[in-house]
Amino acid sequence: MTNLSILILIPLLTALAVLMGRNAIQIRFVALIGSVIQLLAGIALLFSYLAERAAGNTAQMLFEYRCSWYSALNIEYYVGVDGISIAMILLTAVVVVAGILISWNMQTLNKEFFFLIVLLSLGAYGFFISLDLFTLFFFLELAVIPKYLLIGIWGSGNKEYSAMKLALMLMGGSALVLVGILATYFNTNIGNGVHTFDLIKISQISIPVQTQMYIFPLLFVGFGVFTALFPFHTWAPDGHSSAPTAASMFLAGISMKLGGYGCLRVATYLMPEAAHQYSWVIVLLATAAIIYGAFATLMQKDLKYMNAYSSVSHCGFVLLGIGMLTKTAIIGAVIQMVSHGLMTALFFGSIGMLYERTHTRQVAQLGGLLKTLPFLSTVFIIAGLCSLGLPGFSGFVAEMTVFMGAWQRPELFNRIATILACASIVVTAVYILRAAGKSVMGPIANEQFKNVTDARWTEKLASILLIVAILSIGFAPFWIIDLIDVDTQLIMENIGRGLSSN
Amino acid sequence: MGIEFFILMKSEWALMLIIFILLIIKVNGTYQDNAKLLLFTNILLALNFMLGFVSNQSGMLFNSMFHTNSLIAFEKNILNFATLIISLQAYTWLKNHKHMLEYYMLLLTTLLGMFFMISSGNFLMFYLGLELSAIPLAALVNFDLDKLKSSEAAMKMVLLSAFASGIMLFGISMIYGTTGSLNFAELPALITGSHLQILTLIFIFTGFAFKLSVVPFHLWTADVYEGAPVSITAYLSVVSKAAIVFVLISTLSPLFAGLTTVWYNILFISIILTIIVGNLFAIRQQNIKRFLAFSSIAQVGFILLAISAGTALSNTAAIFFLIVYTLSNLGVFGVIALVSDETGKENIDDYKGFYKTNPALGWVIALSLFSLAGIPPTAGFFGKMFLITAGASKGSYILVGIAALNMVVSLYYYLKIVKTVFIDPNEEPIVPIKTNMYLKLSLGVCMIGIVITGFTSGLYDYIYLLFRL
Amino acid sequence: MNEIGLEHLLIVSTCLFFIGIYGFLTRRNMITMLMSVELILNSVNINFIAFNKYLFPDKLDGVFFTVFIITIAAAEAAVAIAIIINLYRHYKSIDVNDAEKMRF
Amino acid sequence: MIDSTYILLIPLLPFLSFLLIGLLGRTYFPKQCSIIGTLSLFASFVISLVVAYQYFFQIGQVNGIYQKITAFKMVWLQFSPNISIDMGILLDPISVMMLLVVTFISFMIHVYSMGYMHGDPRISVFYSFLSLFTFSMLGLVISTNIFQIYIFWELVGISSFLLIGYYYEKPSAVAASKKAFIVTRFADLGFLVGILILSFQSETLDFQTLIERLTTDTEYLNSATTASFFGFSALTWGLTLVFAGGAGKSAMLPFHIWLPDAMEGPTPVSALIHAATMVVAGVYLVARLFPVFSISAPEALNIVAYVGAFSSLFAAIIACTQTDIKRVLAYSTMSQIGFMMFALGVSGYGGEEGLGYTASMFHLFTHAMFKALLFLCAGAVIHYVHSNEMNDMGGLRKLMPVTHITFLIACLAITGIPPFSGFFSKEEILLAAYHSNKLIFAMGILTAALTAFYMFRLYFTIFWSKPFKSHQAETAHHGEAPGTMLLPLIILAFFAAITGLIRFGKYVSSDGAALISELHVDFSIAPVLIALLGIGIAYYLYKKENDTPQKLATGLSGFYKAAYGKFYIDELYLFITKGIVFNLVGRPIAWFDKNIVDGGINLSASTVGYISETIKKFQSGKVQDYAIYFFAATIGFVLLFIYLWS
Amino acid sequence: MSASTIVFYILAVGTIGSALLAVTANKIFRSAVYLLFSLIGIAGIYFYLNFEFIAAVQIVVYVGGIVVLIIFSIFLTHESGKDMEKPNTMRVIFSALSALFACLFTLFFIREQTFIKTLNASVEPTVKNIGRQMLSTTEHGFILPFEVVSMLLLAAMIGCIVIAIKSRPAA
Repeated sequence: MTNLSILILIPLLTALAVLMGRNAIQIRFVALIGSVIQLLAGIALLFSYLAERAAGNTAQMLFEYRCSWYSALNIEYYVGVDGISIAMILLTAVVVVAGILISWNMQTLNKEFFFLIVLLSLGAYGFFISLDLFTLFFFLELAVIPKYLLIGIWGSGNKEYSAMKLALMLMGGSALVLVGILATYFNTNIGNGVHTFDLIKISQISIPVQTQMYIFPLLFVGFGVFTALFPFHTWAPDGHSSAPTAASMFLAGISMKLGGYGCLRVATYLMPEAAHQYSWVIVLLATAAIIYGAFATLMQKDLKYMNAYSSVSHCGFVLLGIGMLTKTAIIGAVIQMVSHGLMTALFFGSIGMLYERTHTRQVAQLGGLLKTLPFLSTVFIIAGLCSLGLPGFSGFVAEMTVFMGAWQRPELFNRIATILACASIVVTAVYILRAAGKSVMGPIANEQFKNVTDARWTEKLASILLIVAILSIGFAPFWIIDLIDVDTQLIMENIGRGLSSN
Repeated sequence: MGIEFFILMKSEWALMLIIFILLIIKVNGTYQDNAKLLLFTNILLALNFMLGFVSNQSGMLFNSMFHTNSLIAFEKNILNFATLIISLQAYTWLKNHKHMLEYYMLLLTTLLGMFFMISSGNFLMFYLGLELSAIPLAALVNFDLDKLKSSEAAMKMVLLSAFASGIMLFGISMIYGTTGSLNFAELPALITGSHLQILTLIFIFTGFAFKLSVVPFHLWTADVYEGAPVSITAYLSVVSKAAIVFVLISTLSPLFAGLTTVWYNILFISIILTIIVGNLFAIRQQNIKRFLAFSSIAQVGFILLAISAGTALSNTAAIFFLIVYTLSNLGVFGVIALVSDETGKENIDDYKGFYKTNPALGWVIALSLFSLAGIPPTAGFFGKMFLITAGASKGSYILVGIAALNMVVSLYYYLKIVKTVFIDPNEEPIVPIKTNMYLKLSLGVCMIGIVITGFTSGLYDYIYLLFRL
Repeated sequence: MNEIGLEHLLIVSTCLFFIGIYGFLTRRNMITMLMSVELILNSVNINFIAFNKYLFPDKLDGVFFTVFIITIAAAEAAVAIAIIINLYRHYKSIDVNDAEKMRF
Repeated sequence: MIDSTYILLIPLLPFLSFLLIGLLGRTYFPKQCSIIGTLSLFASFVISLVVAYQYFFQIGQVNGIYQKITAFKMVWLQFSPNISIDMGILLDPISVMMLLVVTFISFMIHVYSMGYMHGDPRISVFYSFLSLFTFSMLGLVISTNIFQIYIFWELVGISSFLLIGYYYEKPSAVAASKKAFIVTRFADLGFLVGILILSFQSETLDFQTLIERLTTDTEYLNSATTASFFGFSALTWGLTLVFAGGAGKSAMLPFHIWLPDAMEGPTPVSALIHAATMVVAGVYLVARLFPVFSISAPEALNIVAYVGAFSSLFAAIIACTQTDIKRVLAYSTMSQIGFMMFALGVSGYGGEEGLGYTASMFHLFTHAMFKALLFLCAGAVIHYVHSNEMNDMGGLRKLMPVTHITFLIACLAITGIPPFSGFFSKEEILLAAYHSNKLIFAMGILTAALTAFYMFRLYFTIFWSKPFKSHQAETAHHGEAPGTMLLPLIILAFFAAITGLIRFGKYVSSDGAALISELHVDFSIAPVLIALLGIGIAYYLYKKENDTPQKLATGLSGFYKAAYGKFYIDELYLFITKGIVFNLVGRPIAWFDKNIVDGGINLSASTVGYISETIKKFQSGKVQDYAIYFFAATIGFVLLFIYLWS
Repeated sequence: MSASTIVFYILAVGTIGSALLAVTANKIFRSAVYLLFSLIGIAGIYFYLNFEFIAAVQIVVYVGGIVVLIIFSIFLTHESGKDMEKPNTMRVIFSALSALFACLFTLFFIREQTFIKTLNASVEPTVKNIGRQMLSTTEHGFILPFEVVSMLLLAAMIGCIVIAIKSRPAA
């Protein structure tokens, strides 16, 4: 039996070890080793999961572990994973390793930096394995404040404003989540006036539709803020652009996924009837985010802003997939989460690495970097190509699955939404190619760019890790489908309940 | 009268003993060294705190004027603990203070008053306890004798508290008139809800509200907190408040059981006003003590949220939060006290770049503020969650929503301080400050408490157990 | 003796109470404000005595309450005056509106 | 059944060479990259030949009908129980034919590039891209699944992007590559939505199942043809959108604008991608879905026909005015692809009706040979002259004799002069059009005349006209290209000359059965004469340097200018994208985001601040004020809870 | 209307009247004197109600203690002769109206209320009874409050000394 708590324990110990580190080298290596161990643990988990499933275990959650925490309120420490969580855990692990590698040359306050990064990842891991709403919320909030500090202390530009905005908006989102969770909790009478936070138990209780109609928006919008749901996305551009490289990677790669995962695992899963009722709103907002984000990206002059807005657009696909409520679309949403996490981490990573060398992120001031920084520029282009949904990269698989799933909804409204979403891939191509064409291709814009050095080994390692992960999904999407198919089916059975009762 | 008399009143006896020991030392007038005496006093207080764990029995004395049980003993010990921490943190200030012994005598007298108040079985004892805790406190506020602000704060406090207790007394007299009893045990059955009694309820509530700094009865708070010596500010914001909350939970809420609707409505309005106004004012503060005043006002709103639900579970949440609040608030106050005593700086802007020069203290501030803001993994998160859960159990999601959104606003100003400490550059930051053993001890206790109180459910379960006894 | 009803006394006390409040709200001199507080406390005393006398003569609760209120009023007045005098040393004024250094 | 493993090698070899060269080549063996690439392609080509031989002569034919054989298939991405993206190999006449064409031309190009790109420091990158492209294109032609074709469709798009932008330091190359990708991407949007529609209607993505379900009378067909949107059935919409994708890749109107610009890429690339292989993908796509077009959605097929015919004529007109030789060739490509398109458009399904289909494929085949040859010759010329401009050339026939001859063969082939290959395929196309749609036939004839004219305008200007003067003011020297470049020219010239003699209909037809098409001599007289007329005019105008063309241009000033300016379609698009999309959509959205959405968030923050500022006066610092609020609140509470809310 | 009633009314009017004057008088010293009268009036009322002990305490503590203390402090602060600052007119009007209004509705509530008289036998508030109960620990004993108040007085004394003691000039 696999003990999931180790996934929390490893980062925790790493964090403590980081605090004890005496010099920069020690700290870095401790953080790196911890995160690599975590990645290995994640991979081991993946295999033991597949083994369990292959052995015919059809339980919804595997490797469950529960113990009472606050018994008076029936709060439990209850963890368990299914394929979706494992995908998220692996994503997190990969991005963390890459983030740490890319931050290798952090100059100031090493200890604090790596401590916060590990802490942030701890929040994400905990969130993904929690099956108790309270615990889940605990980890969700745990992942907020490190971001504030990471941006505020090591950021650039208008960092204080951005960090504050990010923290407040995310906390605003989690405030909504909190109210939603409590409302859910108090609507789950499991006998003798005892309520439960247990996600699985709640899913088996049918909360009155009327109540769901109030709770669902709270939960969905609350989590939606994390995943940059239009119009609550404005933390993302400012936050991403001010954040240090690793923090941007985490923010876009992991943090935004917390929201998507929550929308799926909590809001939609627990409130299937309401999800069906609100489907059109979600689709509307998601489509708006996709199109709007894409066009807003088109107008950006700063590379990080560009990628941030494009994240808004891409995360719209996640929400679109969830909002469409078909199995294929939801699978697509999950893949999109993983894919976007990897790809945007790579993108932010490469932007950060370029910035470190050129000291500008303005597209207009860059140019011809392919000549002097071939490796980094290639990474940049690969990230861009993944972003524009090129086959062979993960983005393509995810987007196509979402489109396919979305098209299964025959209503005209959904069709138009899907077509608009499809149309965004054209706009994506435009902005990606504009950026790539101007910044890494073309003549060398600045004499100083000639004296820069290409990637260090850590940076190469990080980039290659991410690229391999992206390609492994892009080339062989079947494994990730195998991973999440059964679990999506189980989720769909619950969501189908919502459909049949309508 | 027997041994029971001493055991039941052991906390009070212990306090009085300490007061008189100090009085004797003072009267003898032979001591030279504040430092040694401080060590002695702190040891006495620590012993007092330990005594709080010993043989807690339930019982009544003096014709039910005084009653106690394990919960009350626990509550008293929370106050003992807070007082001990405050005393430890006051070391730097008291080391060279002329009236060190008087400080302790007055402080412990007020603590004694609170004990009597918590243990009170009727309005007379309650009133006496209240005044016993209020009047010497006003004197203590004035203890920075050569500081103008200190006097002004004391004046504001003494006048307004007299005014407030006058109004409350009028209410008590009307309770007496309409029921013929002052005894808490008898009263609930006699209160029927005539208009005069509702007026009475409100008058009495205003007295509580004044002490608790519930909006709109809070206006004295900020001025007094700003003017008072840091250690007294900490005492006001932690001990004084906690005592009133305990009374509110154990006495006042049951008292007006017959007037549940009105009682809840009053709390409803108060909670909304308190949380919102507290936050709105906290945003704009420049002085860190003043800032903490408003932040504590907002926190009180959250506590009231739990109290409004009125179940054992919600009361547990309130008390649990109070403990967390005590730890967190004292964490900040410890640092502020040190900085204020060493450099005289009390403005938020003075703390710019504080982390660069005093990293450990910077983390203490950050951790404490996160706990106050309710950020995991600190205990504050759990405290806030339980408060809000308690509020939600009443089914009033308007309140819960307002509370949740105000957590966001409060996060803003807490983060602003964190930003000041960690991020803002400063040409002349506060110089590296040497901490003394007492302060280290107190801050260490607070930080450990902040980190572990939430994760281990033991404390919470214990309080809940006390409520169900 | 018996012609004087409880209500008469209550009217007196209530009037005194609100006169005291009026005084507290309007007098700009700290000492006169303190005097207003004394009026308030006295009105409460009358209440207690009256209730004790007319309604609940079986116990002396009201009387004792009054006694303790009077005592506390004395202590309070003493501390308050001490503080006011201390403040006077700083401001050279006992006008309450002058003491507004801490605000907003 | 064919053993699939070695068929898999056909696309995989270039892919492996791409990985090898791309990842390691630059660092470890920069010099050998070209050889590795070429060898892998050669192997692919040989295997293709074997496969073609096996298919056409051994196993492909069952009862006289060429079967569609799924040689390999694996599920790649399962969307739902019915719908999945499969990766596989489908063998049928057209895919086998395309395998041959692609591997052969690509091999030629690889060889040619060894000479053309010699000395380029980034040659490893070039060869890796070239291999990537070949892999993608091969994957495209052997697709079993409509989504598989889409995947490789995108991959050829990106390889095209990379190769056009190979000279990335030239802003014009970067712009052209961007333009190519974005325009085709826009068209691919149609393709994607078309796929979605088709997959929804047929509940499959597999070509064979899809065609079967949508051509035979099933419930799928019924629902697909009845569900109507703006008067057209779902199927028509779907196919039209799919065709839009094809039109984008094949540079049909209105998506043609990228093709001329794409000539910024190295010339071998233009030859391979933008003449012989990738640009015909659209034709291939329509051919692949031809039964559905033809049987179930004739409206969509009509659209194909008219778009093809019109593009063809349109491009021919523009080609007459251009002066950049590669651009002329680009427009000529577009024009010839138009031929193929409308040939499909006028074709019917099965038997004699299917002549257009066969003709189209035939033309695709011959065109690949002569157009690649044309480009390679042009490349040789450009290599020598260092300029693309016709005005810089002239009189090269002495200096580059081999190039001259091969170029001439190619010109004759494209012009349709017997017995060169173009004649046979073009004749069939015109015949098919004649039988089906006279208007299109007329346009075809006109285009054929124009083709003859501009091709020979090109020919005469380059190789005759004035004597050559180099830019570098060097004396004219013998300038024939190196052997690696000449060899492909000669081989291609050979094939351009003779491939017309293949009895193409025997192997490739709409329904798989052999189509025996006779050569209608009587019919072919007119087109040939018209072509000769075109050549004559070109001879008259351009044989010797004179000012007649100038006069003619002035005489036709308005039309000439319009044609020279490519009918200002680029400008129109520029206006739409810059003026409308950027200024009227992008900018307002960016403004909205900055001011309304973000402003809203900031406003809520500043509102809190404002309220805080406003209510600060309550905290006046005056004790009496506090008391008043205290007292007022008490009274207020009393009144509120006694009278208003009890 | 009997004589005792008249006495009561005189006392009541005197008390309220002087209280009003105490809160409105211009000169602080006069104000203190009016307060004195008012407190004496209240003591009169206690006498009138036969609570001699309370009346005595009232006179001793209030008249003899607090008022004297107040008068001392008036002298200490050198304010005795001056006219006091006039309060803000708006504040006067608002306070007066609200106090009056609150007074009226409180009286209204009092009128509305039915007070219930106990039926138990009464205890005379004699000094003996008061004294015995004050120090009794059994039922009706008030020893505990007594002790608490004593602590309070001690604390108040300490507080006053610390605060009011003239601080030595800074060394």
